[in-house]
Amino acid sequence: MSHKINKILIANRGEIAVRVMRACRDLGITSVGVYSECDKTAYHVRMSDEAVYIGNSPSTESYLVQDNIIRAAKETQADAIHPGYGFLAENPEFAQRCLDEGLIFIGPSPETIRLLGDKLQARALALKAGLSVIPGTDLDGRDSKAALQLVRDIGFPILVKAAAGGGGKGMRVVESEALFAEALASASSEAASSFGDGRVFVERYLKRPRHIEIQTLRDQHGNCVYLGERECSIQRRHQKVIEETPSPVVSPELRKRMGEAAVNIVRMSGYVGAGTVEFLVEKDGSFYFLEVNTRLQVEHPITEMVSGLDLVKEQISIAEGKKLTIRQEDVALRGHAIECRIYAEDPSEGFVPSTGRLKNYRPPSGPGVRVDSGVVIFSEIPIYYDPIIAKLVVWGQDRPEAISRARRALEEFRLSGVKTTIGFHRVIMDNKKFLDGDLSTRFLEEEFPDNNYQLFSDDLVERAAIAAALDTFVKERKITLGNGRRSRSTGSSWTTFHRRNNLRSFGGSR
Amino acid sequence: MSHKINKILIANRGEIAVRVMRACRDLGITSVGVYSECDKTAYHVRMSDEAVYIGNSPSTESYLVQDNIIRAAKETQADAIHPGYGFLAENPEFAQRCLDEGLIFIGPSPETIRLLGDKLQARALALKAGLSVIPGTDLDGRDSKAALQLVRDIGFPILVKAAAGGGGKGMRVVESEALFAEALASASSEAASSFGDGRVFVERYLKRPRHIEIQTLRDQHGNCVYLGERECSIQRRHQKVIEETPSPVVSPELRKRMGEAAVNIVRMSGYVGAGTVEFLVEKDGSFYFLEVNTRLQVEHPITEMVSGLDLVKEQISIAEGKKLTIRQEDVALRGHAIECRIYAEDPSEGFVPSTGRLKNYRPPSGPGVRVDSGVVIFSEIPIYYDPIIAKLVVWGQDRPEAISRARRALEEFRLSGVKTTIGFHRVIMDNKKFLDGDLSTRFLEEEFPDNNYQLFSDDLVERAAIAAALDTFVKERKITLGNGRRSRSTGSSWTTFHRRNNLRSFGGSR
Amino acid sequence: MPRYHVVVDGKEFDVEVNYRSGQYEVSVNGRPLRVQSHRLGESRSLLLVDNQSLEVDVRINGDGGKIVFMKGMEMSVSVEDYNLAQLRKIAGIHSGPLVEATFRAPMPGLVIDVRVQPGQKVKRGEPLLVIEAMKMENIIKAKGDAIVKATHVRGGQSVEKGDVLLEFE
Amino acid sequence: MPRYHVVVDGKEFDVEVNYRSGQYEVSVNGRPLRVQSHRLGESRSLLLVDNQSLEVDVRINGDGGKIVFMKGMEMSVSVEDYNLAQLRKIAGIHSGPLVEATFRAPMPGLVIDVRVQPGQKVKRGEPLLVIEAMKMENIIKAKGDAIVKATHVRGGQSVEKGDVLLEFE
Repeated sequence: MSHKINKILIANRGEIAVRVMRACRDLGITSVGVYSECDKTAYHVRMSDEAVYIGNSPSTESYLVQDNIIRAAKETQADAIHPGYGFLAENPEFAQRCLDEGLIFIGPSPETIRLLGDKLQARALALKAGLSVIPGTDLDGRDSKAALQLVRDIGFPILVKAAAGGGGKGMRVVESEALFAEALASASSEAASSFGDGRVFVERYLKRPRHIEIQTLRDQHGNCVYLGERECSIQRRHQKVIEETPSPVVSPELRKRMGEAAVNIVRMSGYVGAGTVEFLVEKDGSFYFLEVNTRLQVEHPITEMVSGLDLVKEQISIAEGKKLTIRQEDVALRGHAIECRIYAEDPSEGFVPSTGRLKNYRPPSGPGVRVDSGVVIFSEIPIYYDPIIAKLVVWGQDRPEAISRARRALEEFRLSGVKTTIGFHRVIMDNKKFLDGDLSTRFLEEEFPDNNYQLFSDDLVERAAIAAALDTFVKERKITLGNGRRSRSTGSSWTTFHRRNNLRSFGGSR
Repeated sequence: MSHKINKILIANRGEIAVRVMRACRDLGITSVGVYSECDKTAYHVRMSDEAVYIGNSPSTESYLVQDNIIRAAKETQADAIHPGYGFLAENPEFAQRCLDEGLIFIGPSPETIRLLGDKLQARALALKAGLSVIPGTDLDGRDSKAALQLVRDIGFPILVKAAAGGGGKGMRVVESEALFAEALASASSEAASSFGDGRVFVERYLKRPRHIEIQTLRDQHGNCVYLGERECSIQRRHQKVIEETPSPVVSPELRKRMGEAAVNIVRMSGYVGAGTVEFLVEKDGSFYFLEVNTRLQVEHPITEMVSGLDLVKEQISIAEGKKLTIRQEDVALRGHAIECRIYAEDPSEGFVPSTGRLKNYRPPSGPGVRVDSGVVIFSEIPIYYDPIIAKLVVWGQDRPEAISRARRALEEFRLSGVKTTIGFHRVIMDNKKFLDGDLSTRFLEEEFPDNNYQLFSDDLVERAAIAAALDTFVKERKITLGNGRRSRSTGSSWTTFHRRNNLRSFGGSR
Repeated sequence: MPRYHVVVDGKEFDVEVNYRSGQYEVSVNGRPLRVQSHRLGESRSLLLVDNQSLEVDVRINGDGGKIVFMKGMEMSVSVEDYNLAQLRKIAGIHSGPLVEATFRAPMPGLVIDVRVQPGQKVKRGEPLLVIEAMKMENIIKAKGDAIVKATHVRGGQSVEKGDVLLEFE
Repeated sequence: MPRYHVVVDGKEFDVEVNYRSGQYEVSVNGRPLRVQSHRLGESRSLLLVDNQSLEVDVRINGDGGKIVFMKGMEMSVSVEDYNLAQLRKIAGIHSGPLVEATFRAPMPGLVIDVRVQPGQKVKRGEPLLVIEAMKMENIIKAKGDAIVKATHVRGGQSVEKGDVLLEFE
């Protein structure tokens, strides 16, 4: 059954709201943005066709308030809701609420979200679908002694994980028995406060695995394809920092095996829409099911760059009940794509969030460069939400070309006012292990222990000294500088050129 | 013989200088920009690694002064010069000068430039290479009577063209005998003043041809490929406005025939580098050789979007003496790309140039969108040079997707301070003939006689009225508006929503 | 309540504006609209009209009117007091931009050719002058039928934007 | 000629600056450089050092120093009079940013946990506090060895950027 969507409310903010609005524009669908108090003039509000206020700045009073979102959809007569990622994206109650209100929820069914959102159930399903899982166990209802015994059987180090949720919340690596009890308690309490569900389970902790995920699409008619993998091993605090596709280690044969495994679990869960099946992959190519993310991923653009597909348009088309127009044999992946997540964080201070106003903001452009921004010049970065401000996505014919373009684009960024991870990405693009494609989820802690990295070249440091000294000089002397338009007072290089010898001698006596 | 290039001086300005600098960055090559007086703080200067002043604002005192360019290259120890397009790009003396000074000129040899730059010689060569040319003749040295007789044999309407140069200069369409003498004189004088060569020739004027060109690459070792076509029929005053690839009418078979014809003439002229062979194509698929452009074309990015190649990198690689890494059978063209040239011109005033300062400038982004800009926010658009300020390049899986993305991107542009062709492009993207792919070089004059087109929807016109009235109101009342950061005075939509009925009645009495 | 006569793109609007307890009350041709306007810096603002979002940049035009930039395009807008405009209409005085008796240079450039002479009748669309600017020859055509009164430039002369080139009777 | 002691990223520079007939004369650690600086608006400028082009944005830092933005990155820079800096060095007074005896909130947020107590010795890298901001728990670690003198916050408390959280002896 096919139902044309005419207006979509995007229950999100920032770059992903803007991203979804662009797909709406391409499809001739009216987009409705929602905004909290501090987002009144946010970029996603400016980009939306219509915008509705939904409450105070804290997300618990706005973007997470189902009533307000539903009311905004009703007021604007939207016929569908796109949840983006985060906020209500993987909330089965919200998905159900949309259905009850006669709204199309752009994502899988509440049942599927619930099933796959519970890591224990998802794990059981994966086993049924013939996938390998990491040795581990549920700890529900066990006393601490029984739990410890189960954990001993698995062997340390182990990983404690929240049964609900994701994104590193409620996750702890435990190296030895002595630390187990405390880690269990803190993971459980963090899980309870974050997801309202304190259940945790434990798994063997793989030492240096890669995090590789498969993008899938499945329509309401049961047609399903996989669109290659994304290597997301570069993480800190279980948050992805850089993603790329193809993975430097996935052969066509491994891609096929992982893709088919992903399609299996997606089919068995009754999944409809765009989904991502995450795996941990070991050196020998063995891969273990991790979880299914029942939403659009932050890093979806790299798959778009190599596949030529627009994943948000595919999501909408599937939600309309249309059949996939692509079959597995049509999937053609070209070149190499890399995403660098630009966070408003201070890498030199352990990535603490950096808030403030963007006094300058000019993203890079040119061949092979796409920037999905959630901000524009003069945007305020509020404290209330995820600190991602933009995603730099580059494409190249091959990995070296993609990396060289990432370098170029990172240096081309002009941004003042908040600290960001741009310089940090620039350092990674020169890291030998990264260049060799020698990655694991421990890459960052191994390569940059204590956040120790050289951000600035000697040349750049000297330039900063000159710029700051000139600034002081000008302010002290109140010299009016030409703005390049009218001033002819700063002279030409030709004259400077001929004056060079004089200059040499003026400072040469020291 | 291979010679690694380490530093390239870009003898150009604006978007093409920026474009070449980006390729240099990707290759790890140092770029040297040059700038005139009014370009001191131009974007291309900011993007260059090094920058050298080369003279006063008029291009005849800066970008066209060979001595200054060569001197800048020597001063900065550049080993190659990239001429971009326009200025010295197709000047054989300059190419020769570079060689004499031991600099690599990134482009074909002076002999090739000279040969192909002379339309009469190029025409003769095309005939020798087995290409069809439009019936026509040289008028050199004939008296007006003899010339008129030759023209009668061809049949009116005829086209008078300068033997040298291009870009519509010295070109006249003559509908009847009575107008011939005057057109001949004015074309010849314009050609003389523009190119220092008053020779003209005449051709049969094709009524509604398409302008379709083939991109070629040929290395120093004789390897040559063609990279599909570009349809450039949408022109005004013989200047391209919108280009796309593939052409809506070129079949794989026609592409192969045109491509092979292009390769033939490129080979016979001894061409080295990236070149473009232009054809006029009639409804029945017959195609006539027009000319070879011995430089990078403005519209090269659309070929990059579908081929995945970086044409500037290919140019540099060829100039280094490297062999092409791609063979004809490897050329895979994917999807559809469209370029809209954004000129600083007023379409409602017959496209007169619009100069001034960009008070706001925020180019679009997102999936399938690339913008090659020559400007940034606060840039000054000087009077002295080509009015192109940016090129919007969009890609889609097919033509409809590319067009929908062009629409979206055009509406996403934020630009204040000068008039541009953005709105004009937006109109074309809704034109029925354009949507049908029913194009010819007369498209614009047939579809928009007297520059008559509806730029603004009724809704948008009403919004402008409201915005202007509010602006007047605020200035008169000196109301301080919140900037969205601190102000809580503008209320929320929820309160507004509940006040709706009151509002309805307040104005309902009129 | 302030009321304005607004002309955009040849279309006339009767716009009433009020500002009460932090909220605009706007009615256009008698139709009330919910309007919010948030400043984005300098002359730019985000306009929400019945929830519909639009970024606008309102600047002063050279002719005393305003220029509104939206969606990459610009519109010339004139705003005047509604009652004054009504009075003017009754008095038969032309409202909106006047048809200029003087023709000014639309851009700086070099006059290549002057195609008309004083006393000459010209029709709409007939070429008046050729000006070279930004490397292009621009043929300036008559915007309506008129009689040339005087020419103030000749071929080869440089002109600045706004210089008087021709006068019409 | 004005002479400055500049510290960037732990590196010290002796920078002399003069402005003569529209031209900067700059020497860095005695090495003369050809420098041009063109304003790009507000605090941004285009710097040409021996032809090398760089866009910089120099702003005031909270600590009284400057912050220089270049190539998408930022550097903290302190600039002081060269002679003053020399005198201070002779007098043995620490130049450059002081190691703070008070630890201030690096961002606004919610204090989740305070991991230290007054009198406690902490080593570099040891966790001091956990602050939640932007949906992330951030563990604030000691930047060096120190003894905690006082704690001014406790778990559950909201803090603004710059609030004093801890004092060291």
